[in-house]
Amino acid sequence: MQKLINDPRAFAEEMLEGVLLAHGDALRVAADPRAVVRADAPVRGKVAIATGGGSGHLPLFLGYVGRGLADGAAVGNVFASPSADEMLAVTKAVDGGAGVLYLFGNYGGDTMNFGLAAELAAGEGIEVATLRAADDVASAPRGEEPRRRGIAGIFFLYKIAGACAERGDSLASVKATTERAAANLRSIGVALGSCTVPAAGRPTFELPRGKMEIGMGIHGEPGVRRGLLRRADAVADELVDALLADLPHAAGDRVDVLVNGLGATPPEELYVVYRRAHARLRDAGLTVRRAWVGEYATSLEMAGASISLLRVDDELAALLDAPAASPFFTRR
Amino acid sequence: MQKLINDPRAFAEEMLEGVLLAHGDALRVAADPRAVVRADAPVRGKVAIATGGGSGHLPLFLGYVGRGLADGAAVGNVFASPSADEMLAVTKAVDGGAGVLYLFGNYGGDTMNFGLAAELAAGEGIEVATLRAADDVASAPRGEEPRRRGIAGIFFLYKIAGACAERGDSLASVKATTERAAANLRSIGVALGSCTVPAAGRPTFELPRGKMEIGMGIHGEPGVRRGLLRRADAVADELVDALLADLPHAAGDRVDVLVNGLGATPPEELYVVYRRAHARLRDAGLTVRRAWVGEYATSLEMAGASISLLRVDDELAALLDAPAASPFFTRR
Amino acid sequence: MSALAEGVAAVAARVRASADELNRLDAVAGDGDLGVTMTIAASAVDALVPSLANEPLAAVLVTCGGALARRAPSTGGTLLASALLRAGRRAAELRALDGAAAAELLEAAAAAIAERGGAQPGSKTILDALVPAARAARAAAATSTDLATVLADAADAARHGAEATKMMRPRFGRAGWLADRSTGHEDAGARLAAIVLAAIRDAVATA
Amino acid sequence: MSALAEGVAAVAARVRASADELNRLDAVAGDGDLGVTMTIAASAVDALVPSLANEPLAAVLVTCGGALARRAPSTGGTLLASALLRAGRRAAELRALDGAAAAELLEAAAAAIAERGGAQPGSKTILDALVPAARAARAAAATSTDLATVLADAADAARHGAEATKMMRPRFGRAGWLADRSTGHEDAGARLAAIVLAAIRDAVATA
Ligand SMILES: Nc1ncnc2c1ncn2[C@@H]1O[C@H](COP(=O)(O)OP(=O)(O)O)[C@@H](O)[C@H]1O
Ligand SMILES: Nc1ncnc2c1ncn2[C@@H]1O[C@H](COP(=O)(O)OP(=O)(O)O)[C@@H](O)[C@H]1O
Ligand SMILES: [Mg+2]
Ligand SMILES: [Mg+2]
Ligand SMILES: [Mg+2]
Ligand SMILES: [Mg+2]
Repeated sequence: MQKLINDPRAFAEEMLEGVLLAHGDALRVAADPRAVVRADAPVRGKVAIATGGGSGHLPLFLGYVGRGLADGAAVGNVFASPSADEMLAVTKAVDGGAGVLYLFGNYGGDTMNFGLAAELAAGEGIEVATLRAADDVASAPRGEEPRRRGIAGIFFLYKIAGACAERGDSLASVKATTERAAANLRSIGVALGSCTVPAAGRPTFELPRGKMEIGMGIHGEPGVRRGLLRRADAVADELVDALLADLPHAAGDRVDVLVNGLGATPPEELYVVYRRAHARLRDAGLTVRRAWVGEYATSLEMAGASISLLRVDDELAALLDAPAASPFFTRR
Repeated sequence: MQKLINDPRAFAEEMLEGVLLAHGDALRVAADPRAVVRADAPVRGKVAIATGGGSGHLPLFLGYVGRGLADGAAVGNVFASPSADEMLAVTKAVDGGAGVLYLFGNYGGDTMNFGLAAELAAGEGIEVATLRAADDVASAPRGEEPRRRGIAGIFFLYKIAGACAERGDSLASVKATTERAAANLRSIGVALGSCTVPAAGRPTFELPRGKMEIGMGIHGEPGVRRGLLRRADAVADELVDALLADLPHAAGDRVDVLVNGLGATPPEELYVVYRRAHARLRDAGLTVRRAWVGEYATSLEMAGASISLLRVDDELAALLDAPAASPFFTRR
Repeated sequence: MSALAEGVAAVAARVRASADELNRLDAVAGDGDLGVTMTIAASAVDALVPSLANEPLAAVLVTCGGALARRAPSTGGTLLASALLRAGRRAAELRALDGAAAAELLEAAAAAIAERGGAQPGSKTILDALVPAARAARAAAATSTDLATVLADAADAARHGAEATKMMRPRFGRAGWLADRSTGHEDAGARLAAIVLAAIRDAVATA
Repeated sequence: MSALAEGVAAVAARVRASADELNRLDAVAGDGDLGVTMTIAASAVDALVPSLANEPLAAVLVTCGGALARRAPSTGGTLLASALLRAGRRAAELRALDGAAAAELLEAAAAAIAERGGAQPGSKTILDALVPAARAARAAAATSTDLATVLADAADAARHGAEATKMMRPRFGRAGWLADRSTGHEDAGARLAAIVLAAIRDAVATA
């Protein structure tokens, strides 16, 4: 493994230690070492956003803990859910009396453990609402949307939920607004190369040179089509077309676009992809309101990219543009 | 090549088109399509910072064009200097009447072309001062510092020069302060995997699995030691020790630390490295004032990392903490 | 150490030894980490073994389930934790640890996983080993009270059930999708169940 | 098309055909892109060929130098541009295009690169082909005025000079550093100079 690591079993632990050493002014651990919260948590009277998931996706999840974003994150091992106990520790540390929104990706372990944590939190008198990102159109067909996985589009949901909470919305209202965004959000990815879970020691999948896989999941789950690696323009067209086929839209609609790198793909390539996606959307009669390009949700050193589309209205636009600051993401 | 590209020869062009489509609110091209400047350039009365270099290093160089950073960048092909004409176009577009500081990495093509551009600019009555980043201690021994290459540490110089200019310092003063920072700046990198220049079509170098190369340059230039890939802690120690052997320092000094990813190495690993670097510096009697961890200067999809140390005083600290905003880097 | 605690350690060792195989199978349609997670689970359980020395089965199952829930909270780990916790609660109600008891516990485990995960047999999950195992145990218990005999049948059924998952389409697949690529490969969770049941059978046989 | 313009096109074609070799050599101690840059340079020069049809050598050299400076501004490209621009200025002062003139132009080219790049022969650069070539041309011109004869000697010397770089330590090397890894490999820029001079020799010989 060409990795800068020590004991693979201590990878998540040591990563977390590094993050806390580097960003101790912004982040702290709560009762549990895997429960990371804003240094100033709880913010009294504000709805708190709690999240979490497996490691290996930075800046997801812990990188979105900050002002105008999430209040805390439970940190699992690589590609593995954190425990309900860890989630509960986050919940208790971030609750400012106005309730907690659980916002996370739709995966089995996370769903079960956040479910359990919600029950435990309710037992301690904390009001919890839950919203799962399920933006990956490749992970289940239309009509089976609840089975879809969450991928990079969850960034938009953090941004929106965090901004709602920051301006003082109630728990029900934060959830409703974020749900409206989720209903208008679609993502799809393409993988060009594999990644290795440190403790497993071998690549999760093999993708021969010259091949790509459309729709592959962020842990290497099988996608919808494997084929010859095509030109960036053709790939961008295929991804954008898959999103537009799924997302109800009309000419004149405005969208925010996220072109996300999975890890090894350089920013330069993401911009080559964005260039075409922009043109394709314009040809479809849509206006790109704002473009977000970079690494927002990675899969270790996987090569590839995903595109997310969020159809926005004036309120969502304002929430997306609201200031936010974490050690990994700043918007002023 | 597992790359999301179209015609390899058009890579830099298309990347740039994508950047301008995505960030047209912040960036624009000046007279030359390879001359990218702040949308609001020139800023009257402010010293301008001009930079530039080859493509393939995003966010370097063009990603540091923004408020509190550089005012413009000339964009070359992958790993190739832009031309003096392109640099001159940047110079003319950013000059706000208070002079222009050329700040770039110490490489042959860049040095020659910025030198020519400076002569051309002088001919047009624009005052130009020049400062080259030469922070890579692995690229030449002590005593031959002027031959050293510039690598990720240049980020600190943009931050400092940009903040000086923003607060209204004169050209001579911006240069002097930035030079003070450069004198207290050292970097060194380690490569774990190669990269492929798109138009060349084959990896620049081969690094067998299980091997690493200490001190490799950001284009694959030979380093100081190739050997077995060791644990992250041992690698961090070797890098930090090389920096401390070169950077004059005393117990109690404060440093800013940058752990930079070269491309394919995940942020998680950078934090594992930071964790140890932090401890090593503390053991050497130094205090980390602020840690910067992420991709600040990449080499396409090269795997590996670099560490930069900047010894700071109160003024440099304030300049580092000043607000800055580009499409690629924001600090509030 | 009690025979029970020894058995727990033996099962943990068997799981740990299968880590590579579990990673490989999980990589086919999942993320390739079931062996990693189960190694962590095995270590967590190992650490508890000394404290289990004089505990009854119910307490052992609940303790192990809790360890999994806390230390191995992946999808598979969480489901297994639920199974152990439910079986532990059921064990507390049983008078004897005979063949019928084994059937009871396996049924409780399978029910817990089905409830928690919302899946049915046939969708290429751990249930495809566990449900046949419970059924075989119930059938065997009708003719024999011997724990070892019943466990042998259950372990056999689990192994066959796991093998049968080779030809199943995975839980998240649909016609034409690449999920079909898992055809010919066992489900990792089903394989894990087969490994665990074989280890329990062997531990009981040698106890 | 004039013989001169045809010669320019022939040199460009030869450079383009060597792109892979130049990339490979540049990768040993540099960044592996000299062939990429020179392909761009060759295309830029090609595009100018029609406009060069009736131009004298001085103008051709200056035009090509300008094209390199604008379109191929890498280290090697910029140095080559300087060489062409300086040689072009010198050419404007020459009366005849004979053997002595070739020596003059090569000396001007080498001087421009040495000034611009600050290197000396012996540090594994393009100078290690160009300086011997200029020297050989000067020697040949002492006994022959024939351009083809002088260029043949110059091209030979460039090739030998390039080969001799195999055993040199590179410009940024120092004892014990990995830069030594380039031992046994020609410098890419020196090879380029040898290729260009051989192409010029052949173009003149067939004109
Ligand atoms: N809904 C479900 N019901 C039953 N078993 C499931 C379900 N989802 C997953 N599994 C089982 O879990 C196994 C994967 O476990 P694990 O690797 O821990 O999951 P992950 O890495 O996705 O968190 C699968 O092989 C399958 O047997
Ligand atoms: N200072 C110098 N003096 C003379 N030649 C040089 C010098 N530096 C580099 N070269 C030549 O340039 C060649 C590399 O050119 P090129 O690939 O264009 O450079 P880069 O990619 O570093 O910009 C080297 O092989 C060498 O011959
Ligand atoms: Mg997992
Ligand atoms: Mg280059
Ligand atoms: Mg798994
Ligand atoms: Mg080169």
